[in-house]
Amino acid sequence: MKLTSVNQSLRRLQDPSLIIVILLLVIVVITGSVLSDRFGTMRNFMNVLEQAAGLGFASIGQALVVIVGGIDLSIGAVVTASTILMAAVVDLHPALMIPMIFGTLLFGTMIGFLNGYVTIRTGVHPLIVTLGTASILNGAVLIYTLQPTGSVPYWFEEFAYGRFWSVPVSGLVMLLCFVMVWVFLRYFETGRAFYAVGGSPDAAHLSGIQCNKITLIAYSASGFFAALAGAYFVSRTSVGDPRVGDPITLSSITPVILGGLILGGGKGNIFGVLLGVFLISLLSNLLNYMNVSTFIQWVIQGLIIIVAVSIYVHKGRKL
Amino acid sequence: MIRLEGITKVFPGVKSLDNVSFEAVAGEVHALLGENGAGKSTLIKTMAGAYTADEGTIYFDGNKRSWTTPKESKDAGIHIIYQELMLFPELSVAENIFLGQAPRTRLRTIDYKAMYESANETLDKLGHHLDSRVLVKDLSVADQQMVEIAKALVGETKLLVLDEPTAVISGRESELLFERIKLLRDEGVCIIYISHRLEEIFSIADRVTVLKDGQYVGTYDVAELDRDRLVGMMVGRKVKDIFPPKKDPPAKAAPVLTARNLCVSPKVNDVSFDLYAGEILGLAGLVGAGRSEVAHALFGSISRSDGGVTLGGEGFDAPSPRESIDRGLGFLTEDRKGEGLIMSLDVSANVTAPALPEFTTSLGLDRAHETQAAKDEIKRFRVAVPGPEYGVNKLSGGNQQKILFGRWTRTCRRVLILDEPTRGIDVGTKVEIYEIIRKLADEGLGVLLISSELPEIVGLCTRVLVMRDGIITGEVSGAEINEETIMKFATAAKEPMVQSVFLGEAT
Amino acid sequence: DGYVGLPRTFLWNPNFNEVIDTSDYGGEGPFAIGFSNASQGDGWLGTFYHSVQYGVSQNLDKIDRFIVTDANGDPTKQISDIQDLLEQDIDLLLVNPATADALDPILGRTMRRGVPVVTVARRVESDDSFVSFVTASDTALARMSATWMAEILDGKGRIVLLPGLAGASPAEMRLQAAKEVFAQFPGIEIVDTQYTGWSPANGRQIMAAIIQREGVGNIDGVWADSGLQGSGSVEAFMGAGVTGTDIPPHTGGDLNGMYQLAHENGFPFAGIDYTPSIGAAAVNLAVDVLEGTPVPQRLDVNFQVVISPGHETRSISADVLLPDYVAMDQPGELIMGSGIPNYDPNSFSVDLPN
Amino acid sequence: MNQNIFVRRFAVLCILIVLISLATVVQTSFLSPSNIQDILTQAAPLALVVLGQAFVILVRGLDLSVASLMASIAVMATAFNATSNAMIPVIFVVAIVVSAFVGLVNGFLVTKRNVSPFLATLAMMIVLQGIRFYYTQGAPSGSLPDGFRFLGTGRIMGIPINVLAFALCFCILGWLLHKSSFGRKVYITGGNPTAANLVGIYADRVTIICYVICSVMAGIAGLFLVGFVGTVDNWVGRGYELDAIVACVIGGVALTGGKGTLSGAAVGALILILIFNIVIILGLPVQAQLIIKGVIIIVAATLFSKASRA
Ligand SMILES: Nc1ncnc2c1ncn2[C@@H]1O[C@H](COP(=O)(O)OP(=O)(O)OP(=O)(O)O)[C@@H](O)[C@H]1O
Ligand SMILES: Nc1ncnc2c1ncn2[C@@H]1O[C@H](COP(=O)(O)OP(=O)(O)OP(=O)(O)O)[C@@H](O)[C@H]1O
Ligand SMILES: [Mg+2]
Ligand SMILES: [Mg+2]
Repeated sequence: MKLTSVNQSLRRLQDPSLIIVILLLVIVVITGSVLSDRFGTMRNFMNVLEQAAGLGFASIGQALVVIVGGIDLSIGAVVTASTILMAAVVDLHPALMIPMIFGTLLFGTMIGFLNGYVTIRTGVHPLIVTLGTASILNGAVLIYTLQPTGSVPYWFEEFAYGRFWSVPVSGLVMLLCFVMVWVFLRYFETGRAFYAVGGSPDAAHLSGIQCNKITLIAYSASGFFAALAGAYFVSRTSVGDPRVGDPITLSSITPVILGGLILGGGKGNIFGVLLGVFLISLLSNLLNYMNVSTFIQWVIQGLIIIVAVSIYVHKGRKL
Repeated sequence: MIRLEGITKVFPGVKSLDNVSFEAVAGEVHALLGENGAGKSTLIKTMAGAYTADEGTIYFDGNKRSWTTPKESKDAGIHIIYQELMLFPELSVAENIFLGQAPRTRLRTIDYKAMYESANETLDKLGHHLDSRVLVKDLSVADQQMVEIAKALVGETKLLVLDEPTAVISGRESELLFERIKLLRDEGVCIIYISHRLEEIFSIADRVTVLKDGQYVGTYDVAELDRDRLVGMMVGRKVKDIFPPKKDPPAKAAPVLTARNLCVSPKVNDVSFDLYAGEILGLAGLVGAGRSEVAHALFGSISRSDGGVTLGGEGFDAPSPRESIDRGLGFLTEDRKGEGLIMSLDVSANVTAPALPEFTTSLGLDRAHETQAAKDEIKRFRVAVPGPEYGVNKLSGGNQQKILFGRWTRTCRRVLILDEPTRGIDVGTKVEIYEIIRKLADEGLGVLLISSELPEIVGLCTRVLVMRDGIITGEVSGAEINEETIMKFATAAKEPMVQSVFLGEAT
Repeated sequence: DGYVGLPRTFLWNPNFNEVIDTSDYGGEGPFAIGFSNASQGDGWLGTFYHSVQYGVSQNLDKIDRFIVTDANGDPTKQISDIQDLLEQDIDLLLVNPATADALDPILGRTMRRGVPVVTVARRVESDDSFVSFVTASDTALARMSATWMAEILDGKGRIVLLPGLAGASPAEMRLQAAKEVFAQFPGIEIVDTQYTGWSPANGRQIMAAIIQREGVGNIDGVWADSGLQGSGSVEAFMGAGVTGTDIPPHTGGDLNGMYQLAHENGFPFAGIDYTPSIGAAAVNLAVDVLEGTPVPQRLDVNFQVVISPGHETRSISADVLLPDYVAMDQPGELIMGSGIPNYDPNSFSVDLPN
Repeated sequence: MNQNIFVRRFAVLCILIVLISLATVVQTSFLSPSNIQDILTQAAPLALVVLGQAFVILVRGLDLSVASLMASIAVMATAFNATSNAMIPVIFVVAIVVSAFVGLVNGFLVTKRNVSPFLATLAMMIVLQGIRFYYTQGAPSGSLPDGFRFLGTGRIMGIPINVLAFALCFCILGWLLHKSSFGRKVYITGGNPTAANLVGIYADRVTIICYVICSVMAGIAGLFLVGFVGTVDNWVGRGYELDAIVACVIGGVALTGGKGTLSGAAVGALILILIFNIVIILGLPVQAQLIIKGVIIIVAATLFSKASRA
């Protein structure tokens, strides 16, 4: 077992894209610590961990879909819809807080399942399918309410702001999710099948893997984690917000790519995605410390994507 | 064990199985024989539920089955080694071998330790030692084929099908594979074995079923057969009727194409030869020998790492495909769908693709001219197609291939490279194509013919180069050209044998 | 010139505006102020930010650190921004909330941490989430422009409402206030209400579509809560071939372009700027808080009522007449009421603490 | 070319006809010349972007940076602070050059660096956005020559100028794609890049040119949109990137490359604008268009994927 895991980790390190993201992380941390005495503190890193949770949840889902060779552009819409659903219902019946947490997660999972189902049935490119779903969801939400609405009990804020021995609860939950997904992908047949399906659907099919089942699981999971992100945002803002999800869709892709997954699927380690999430969050945190305008932040983020992805040239261009 | 009755499978353009019945029993090695495109793979894919037959029924273990997915047949105990590698490059060797049936720990998680160990054992049994932890993408094609085979040896298998497992391996490895197969047979496993190498059939098969152009020819005990009858049944006519009479090239003409120490790292080393106008030069070898790379390197579609090439006497180094085409080189590629045709376009667009400049006027493309050109080729090669506006994706393999011939003969003035020109084509069309090739040579083209079908090489070529692992291991010409000699070189030891022909110029 | 009396809302607001004792926050300068800006996404916000910087530059002796973050409209990022600001031990948090509700929790926590919060332009729900709220009163602004619209139409006509960014509290408050007013005039029929995101582009597209539907002559007035989309609406009418005084009465200030259109065409027009100068006012109030000077829980900043000549109504008279206010020589994108002496957004720069 | 494309054209037209008849039922004056003019005027800028996007999608690509580019070009135009209309040609030239460069970079990343189009153009989108906002500090404040207003809203013989501009581009690009040998190269490259290289077509070159075309069209569209809107803001054309892709898909240009026509894409753009108008006409809240749009995307795409399978 030891030998194996050593060997595994070695192989993981051979993956150039992982080296890149780790390198970038180191650079960010070092520059930060040099430029600001407050950046390098545990307190701050704990804050970043807390702030990263939302993006983290969304990226896990995105990663799972990307591994099976798809892409999910409905994540933002699901996040939004979840916040509205949760906050609106709980506002009317505060007693339903706990059930609604599960209700929301179920809702997200169902939307994801729908995405997967349509993709399989129609053979339409997932990019289009999920774009359609997103459009429909957003439309429905915005017709229901244009402004932030609803509320949740005060104690629910603890999910976003609470600390467990100075470690943010939300951050812990995120890390837990990453670990669970990693174990799933690495130690369960179904998890390995994700890579098979993403790597070569035809071969997977002929090898007796139920590609449709795997695809459905992936998209459902994506929906689930989007809803989880939604719950996080509700507890962070205490309202349902009809726009909160908009930036998430695209920003959920960045960490996935930085983490060494490739659009087209079949490859990548979920921990790479975690590193990607940290990189993005630390970067924005650092630039806040350096009092750099968001506009520069955009430029830097874009450049990082280009650099990271084009340093690691992979075979076969895919959408 | 398995019985198929009246199976018919139609693909757009081809009827690849026509009312075929087939039966194999437990404890036998049953060979499935037929030319390229005879329908062997289709038949087994139907067995596996990868294709659903248009007509006919499948019986497995005595009861009627109608699989809709490969999973069902797999669960029932059918394991198939497909012709194309079914491997996942990003997963380790062990993970590929045990995909879907990995050893579990008490927690139902994958037990990697156990998996790696038993994977190594399985490979050792095949006499093929490699670390089962490495990723499959880092393996050579031959190693990948061994992994593919190893998959068959794990888990419960009642029916084992091997579709051309030895195409990329040879010698010792095949021997060990055959031992395994015999063991399994004695354990009562039913084995269906597909190969183009007749000697293999004779060495391990008990019975053989022959398919021809998707039709069932017959099932025989190997004991009561000899080689010629077998070939006769596969091909359906006498060999001499298939191939046009050979002609030697016009004597002592200067070579139209010369290659010296051509290298493509890492797959091709020091390939040197001359090609004369009017001759058909064969390039034989096992799949993976590097022949396609040679062809690509000559054509300029992959870059040469070393070596000098001349075309029509002038230097021809580092050309682009465009330049090659302009200088009269044509290259009909191995993979019709992947590298040759543009499936989304119609016949005329496919024919004129390399010669667009010729059809471009100041007003843009001259459609009338294009259509005319396409019509000519259709007539010339007797392509069965309604018209130039017809989509190539709806043509049969043979007609698609003719379209490609049409494409290249229009532009090609000096040398035509043909990589597996008859793959997956019915025998009738094959004969036509052989005549076409002959005719092109007679018209003064130098033809370089790459083929894995030895009969083809033997029947057409006046001279044959044999490759193995990226080097030329031998040249045979005239009377020496026969399958045995060629196979000897094709599976020969690595070091190049002295090639008297080139000693003069090469050094 | 213009109106210099007490802020109208202060005069009219029936509720008492309690004075907050800030002595617990009071201390010795110089101070560190963190400014969490919602966004600089449109012209108004850009000028508003300039006004904030102007305010800081006026207090250089008292402010030695001034840290800015910009959430580009994303409340969740703004929460993170605020956390990052707090980590840099600021003495006071000045915030322009992206949305009213979403920031309540984090601002509450900030206050409980002992860091005073001053919200500007938008307030948040609960009173104990901030010390003071600086505004130019959306309610008053909308009530006056709506009243003018109703009266210029003699209380009857078919009008279109073009509110700003759906969900943004200023837009919602103004819309609500306007509706209250129009409810007083049974003759006024609201044909359609469409949010415009304070974008000239949307304003124009939406209005063009509505004109198509209603037919050119059948719209008697357009109430826009800002000239940003108001100008788009006027453009739509001109695009449909309606020009000059044929253009129905419009409202909406802020954008010089709107004033220019109104001045050139001469249609009845009432413009009220939601003055970006609240930025500077907020900074000054923040300094007061830090010095322990008592501050009102709600600080109203004056605005000017600008009306085209001859179009004053019974209850709404002009503080300034359009010709005296419009800056014809300035670009249309200029935002009015910055309160910065001879303001030019391009060349604007002030020296700030590091 | 082959009957798949017929099926496509037919499907698109069906959707178009349904929408138009729906609109005319609700509002009889819908097909009045003036109304048609208005709709075309609104559709023109998006349609311009769609023309370019179609080229990229035909070569198996995708360009998410177009909207960001439109806004950036618009802002750049104001940076001249030009007042005389004489500057307009200059502005156009500069805009085209800059856009072309952006397209070049996109194309380079996609072909030479093998970055997936989605990412390359996504990154480009973010970078442009950052530069733009940094330059304007959030609030663009230059001014444009009045001539732009005329370009955006003016008419020649009753025909809106930007519609004329679209017609012109449509003819040029239509000739390029459907009549010239370059167009054929586009279809070959999109249909089978490997084969393209093997028949002596420089697939990478073709692809890069397509990205350049796309960006240039976006730049031009940006200028016309500014002219149409009257004032520049940093989000001019926001959302056009996805709308353009959606229009192409609705119009039958397959994301898998090599299939579809320019006219189809243009119709797709028209359909999107119609959805917007119809929602207003029906007196529905603007948001409702999102729902309709979503449904139509999936339905249309499904039609085509069925069609292309048959
Ligand atoms: N998926 C497919 N679509 C269309 N035609 C097909 C398909 N698969 C096989 N064919 C056609 O069916 C015929 C039989 O193909 P098949 O692969 O079964 O031949 P084979 O006997 O396996 O030949 P080989 O010895 O080269 O493997 C060929 O003409 C081939 O072109
Ligand atoms: N058995 C195989 N399965 C899948 N791919 C293969 C196999 N053998 C070779 N290839 C790949 O197909 C291409 C052509 O094979 P290569 O040129 O190496 O040998 P070759 O002598 O051309 O074999 P072929 O008989 O296919 O022409 C190469 O990219 C090689 O990696
Ligand atoms: Mg086969
Ligand atoms: Mg080959």
